[in-house]
Amino acid sequence: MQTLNQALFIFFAVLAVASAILMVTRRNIVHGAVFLITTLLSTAGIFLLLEAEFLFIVQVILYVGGIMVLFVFVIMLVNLDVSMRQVQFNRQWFVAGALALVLAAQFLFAIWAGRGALRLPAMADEISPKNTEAVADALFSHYMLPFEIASILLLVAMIGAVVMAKRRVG
Amino acid sequence: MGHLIPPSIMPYVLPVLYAVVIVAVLPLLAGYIVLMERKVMADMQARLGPMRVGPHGLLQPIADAVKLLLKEDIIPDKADRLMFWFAPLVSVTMALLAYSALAIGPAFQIADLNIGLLFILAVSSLGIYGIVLGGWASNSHYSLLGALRSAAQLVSYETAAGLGLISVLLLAGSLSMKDIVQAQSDQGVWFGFSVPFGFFIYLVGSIAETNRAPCDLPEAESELVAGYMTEYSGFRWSLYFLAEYANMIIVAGIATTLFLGGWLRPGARYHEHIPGTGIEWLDALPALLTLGVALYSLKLAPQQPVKIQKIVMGLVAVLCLGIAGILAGALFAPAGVMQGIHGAFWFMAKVFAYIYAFLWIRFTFPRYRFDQLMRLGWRFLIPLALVNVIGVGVAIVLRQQFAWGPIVSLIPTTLATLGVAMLLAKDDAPVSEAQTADGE
Amino acid sequence: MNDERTTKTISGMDSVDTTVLGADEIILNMGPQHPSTHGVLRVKLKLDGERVAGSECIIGYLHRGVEKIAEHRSYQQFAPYVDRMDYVAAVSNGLGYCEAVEKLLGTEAPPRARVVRTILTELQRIASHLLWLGTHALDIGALTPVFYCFREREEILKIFEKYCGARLTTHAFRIGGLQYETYDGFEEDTKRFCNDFAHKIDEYETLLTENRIWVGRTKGVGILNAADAIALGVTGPVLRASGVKWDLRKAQPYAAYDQYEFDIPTRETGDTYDRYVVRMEEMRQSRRICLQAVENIPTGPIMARIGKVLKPPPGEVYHSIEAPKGELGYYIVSDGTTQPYRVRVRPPSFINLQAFDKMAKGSLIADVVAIIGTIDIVLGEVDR
Amino acid sequence: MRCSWVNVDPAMPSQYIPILIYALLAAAFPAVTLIVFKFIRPDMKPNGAKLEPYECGVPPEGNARGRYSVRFYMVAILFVIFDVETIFLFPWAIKYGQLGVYGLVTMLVFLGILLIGYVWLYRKGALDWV
Repeated sequence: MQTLNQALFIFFAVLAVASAILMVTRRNIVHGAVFLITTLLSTAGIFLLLEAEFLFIVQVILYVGGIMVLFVFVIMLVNLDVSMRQVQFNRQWFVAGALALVLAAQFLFAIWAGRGALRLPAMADEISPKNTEAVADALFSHYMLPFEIASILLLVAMIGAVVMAKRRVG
Repeated sequence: MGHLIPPSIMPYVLPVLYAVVIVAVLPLLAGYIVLMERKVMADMQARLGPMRVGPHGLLQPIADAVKLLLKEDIIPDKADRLMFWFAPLVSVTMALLAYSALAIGPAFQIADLNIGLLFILAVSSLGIYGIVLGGWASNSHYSLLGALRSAAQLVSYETAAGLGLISVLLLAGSLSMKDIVQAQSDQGVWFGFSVPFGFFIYLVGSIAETNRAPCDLPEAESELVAGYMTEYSGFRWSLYFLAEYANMIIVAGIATTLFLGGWLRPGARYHEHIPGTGIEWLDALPALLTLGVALYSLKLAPQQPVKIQKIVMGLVAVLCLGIAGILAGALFAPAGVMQGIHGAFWFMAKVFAYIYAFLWIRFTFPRYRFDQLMRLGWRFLIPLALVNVIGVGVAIVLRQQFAWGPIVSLIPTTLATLGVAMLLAKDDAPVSEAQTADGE
Repeated sequence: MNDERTTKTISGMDSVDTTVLGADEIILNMGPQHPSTHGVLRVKLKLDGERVAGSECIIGYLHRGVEKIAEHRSYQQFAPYVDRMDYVAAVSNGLGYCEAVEKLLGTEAPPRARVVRTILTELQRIASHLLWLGTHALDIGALTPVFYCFREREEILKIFEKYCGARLTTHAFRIGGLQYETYDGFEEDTKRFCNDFAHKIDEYETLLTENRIWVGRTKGVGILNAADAIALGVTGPVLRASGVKWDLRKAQPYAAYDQYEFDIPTRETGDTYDRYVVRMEEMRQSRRICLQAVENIPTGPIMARIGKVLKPPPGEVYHSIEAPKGELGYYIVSDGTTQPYRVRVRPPSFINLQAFDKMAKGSLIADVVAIIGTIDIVLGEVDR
Repeated sequence: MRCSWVNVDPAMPSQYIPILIYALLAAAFPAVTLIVFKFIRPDMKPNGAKLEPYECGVPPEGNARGRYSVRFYMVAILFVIFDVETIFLFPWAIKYGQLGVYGLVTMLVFLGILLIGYVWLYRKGALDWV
């Protein structure tokens, strides 16, 4: 079983990274969106390997089933032909590349410097099989306030979205 | 046989077997639901429906399948070939994948997930990409308009239907399909009766989610020709069709599990035995019903016009007789086997009843207009669902605090929700131009 | 496909310039090959989202030059051609043509012929309205009424078949009267149909009239006010739904209509729902006329005394009747020969279609379908 | 076998293994049928007008892609918000029996805040399609 899990982890990881790269390199923005969906689904698969069932399903429902639908709608609202004809990499690509390299170096350094902290405590042998209930327990005990604040955040998002879209319509 | 399979793989053998059976049987089932639809439609419209292929059109689905498989395969010139190929596959795969958590009776389930219901909802909601990408790939006005409509409709009603389901989860306390049915068994009432508004919201939501009339706007043939499927033909088209019917069975399955007691037998408290045996009357009912169908087909067989049709009708009778035999045999089998087989029977019976309701609605009502449909979703169903959830929550607290009976506590809630529903329906009148301008 | 040159445009009062598009606008062609344009009408829609910003009806895909053909046929020979204009109301077309020629000849059909003509024409009106109801409901997504409507229409067609042998393009009447005497049992058949039909029409109304979705789809859709309707020359149920009480059967009685009692239903708003209600009521009134007429068919000859060769005196005539879809007029010029010099048809669908742009502007795509249905066009008649 | 550098033990819950197999089957069934029948069905080479997008028998005007109503975007964004809300409701719902009054109050506050937003949307006319 362990080998299978290992294999699955590698499969999802490679799929996630590969489709992420394909996502940014595709000229066709709809193809890009499809690859982004693949990335998100692979990430969901990794959540599942970590026995985070609820998180897995949240990833699928919210990111793949919700936010990506929004993305696709936006893609269909813009005129694709124009963006297809635009030059994909503009002249500042080398500046961007250099910056990306610097960033990568920083990340690597940070990981190397703090590698001791990455040793997470070993997981308990018995993980509660009722993952959703565990989330609920946490949500309604320790994280009550953030939970309520989330609703305010959603309210703000709702109002913001409508105000912006209405301006666009008007 | 047992020693051939390593013990570590043993628990997976049965689920994988079901998986194979579902993939093999589902397309056939979808075909026969189409036949059922055509026959029901014909009956309601004072005509006969398919009668030529096989006795009473019984072989029509097979003829259709062969035709569709062999039809010319057209990909329009301007289409995005990759996406055009990929999109119907997404639709079908997601529709099929949703079956993995569905419990068809206590024994037939690929996997009993803790998040079973959410898994089904999540996977079936991904089918939207098949539609949107297919419509986009076709590069036709009708297709894209249909696809966008479809996506907007699906997401709107997904929210409403999801909120409708929450009221059941409050009562059941689990997302596992098996536990939800078990909860109905324990509480002695189907949740459809405890939370009628949850059921109503889900019924409307599921009609819209499966693009059935009166909410079949994405493929409204009188406006958008065939919506997102306009450019599809032959086998690719039939894949979409398969996905649509598979989704119908899925939503019927969810509704059956959550609101209609899943595989539970109706009249669970009725225990009258057939004299002289330990068999209850209602347990004998499935076998008797199928026996009746078998005898009826046997009676019809000699009346068929052609010899081959006589034979086919006879085979149908034999098939029904076989099923009746299995159902009858199950009565004398150990309790587990008996529940498995009869559970599957009752589950399928309820699923078909639900689908029949779909068809009935389809042939009775005209089609909504898109803005009306969206208004129904956003301005009627969603607020109603929220009120319903809160109402059920209050009812449960009341029950816990004052030890009221499960039904008693839900009656005031249901009445309150009914009031809200009427209030919302009253407000559902079209908004005048002046009001819209005011809102800007 | 250079149909811009070969087809005519009859957009409404202000036609759309489809070459200039706003940022969110697209052009969508509905038709000529579309499930709900009732034939080969092509509607070019300028859409803002799903809203119709402008529309243009492009016709001519079924043009057969009927009016031109008339110039090379004798008066009798041309009669079957008119059946093929509004092919779902062939009897009415024939009535209009025969009466126009009779007027040109200065003769009149005998009373018996006139009553039989009235009965058949009213039956035809019911049949035409039934076809309209079925297809209109189908366009709006109600799948079932169409079969019920066809079931009843079948009864009418059976009466036609028994009477003259044809069901659709009947050529039932002749110039000067009737060729065939009514068959035995004609009265009984008509009475039986009319009696049954009373319940059937209630049946359709249960399915539609108070249905929330139906009302939602039709009320307030495609409004045409009385002033616009008159300005555009709209006639028939479409006009009456806008509140104008104008019916040629009352205004300038022809055939035997002056002998019977019937009402002209009108409505106020002039939306799709009103047109539906008006037509439903018209079917009831037609039934009423049929019942009155069939009770008392006068005896006597069925053919006026006109020669075998028709040579109307030089001159011109315009005669119009209230066809199921509106005013059907024939303008015939005779030069004294056996063939008309010129025949001009005023087809109701063609004129009514002009109001389409007015009705459709600002509505949604789905409404376009309802509006095309509610005008009740037959492309055979629009294009001729 | 453990991942060497992070002390995490990947272990997919065992119920998902049949689902994985089923997913492969479900994806393979249409794909395989599609490919197999490509060879079985009579080989026809559609050409000409058959390959045009359908626009009722006339050549379509303009590209079909792009330029659609911004209201679709509104629906999608509202959907995302309500979807998040629904997802929060799921764990609440299944735990509700144990939470009792506390759970009800928590959720009333949560839903109350959102209902304010909903009422605002309702009155603003943002929920109307046109």
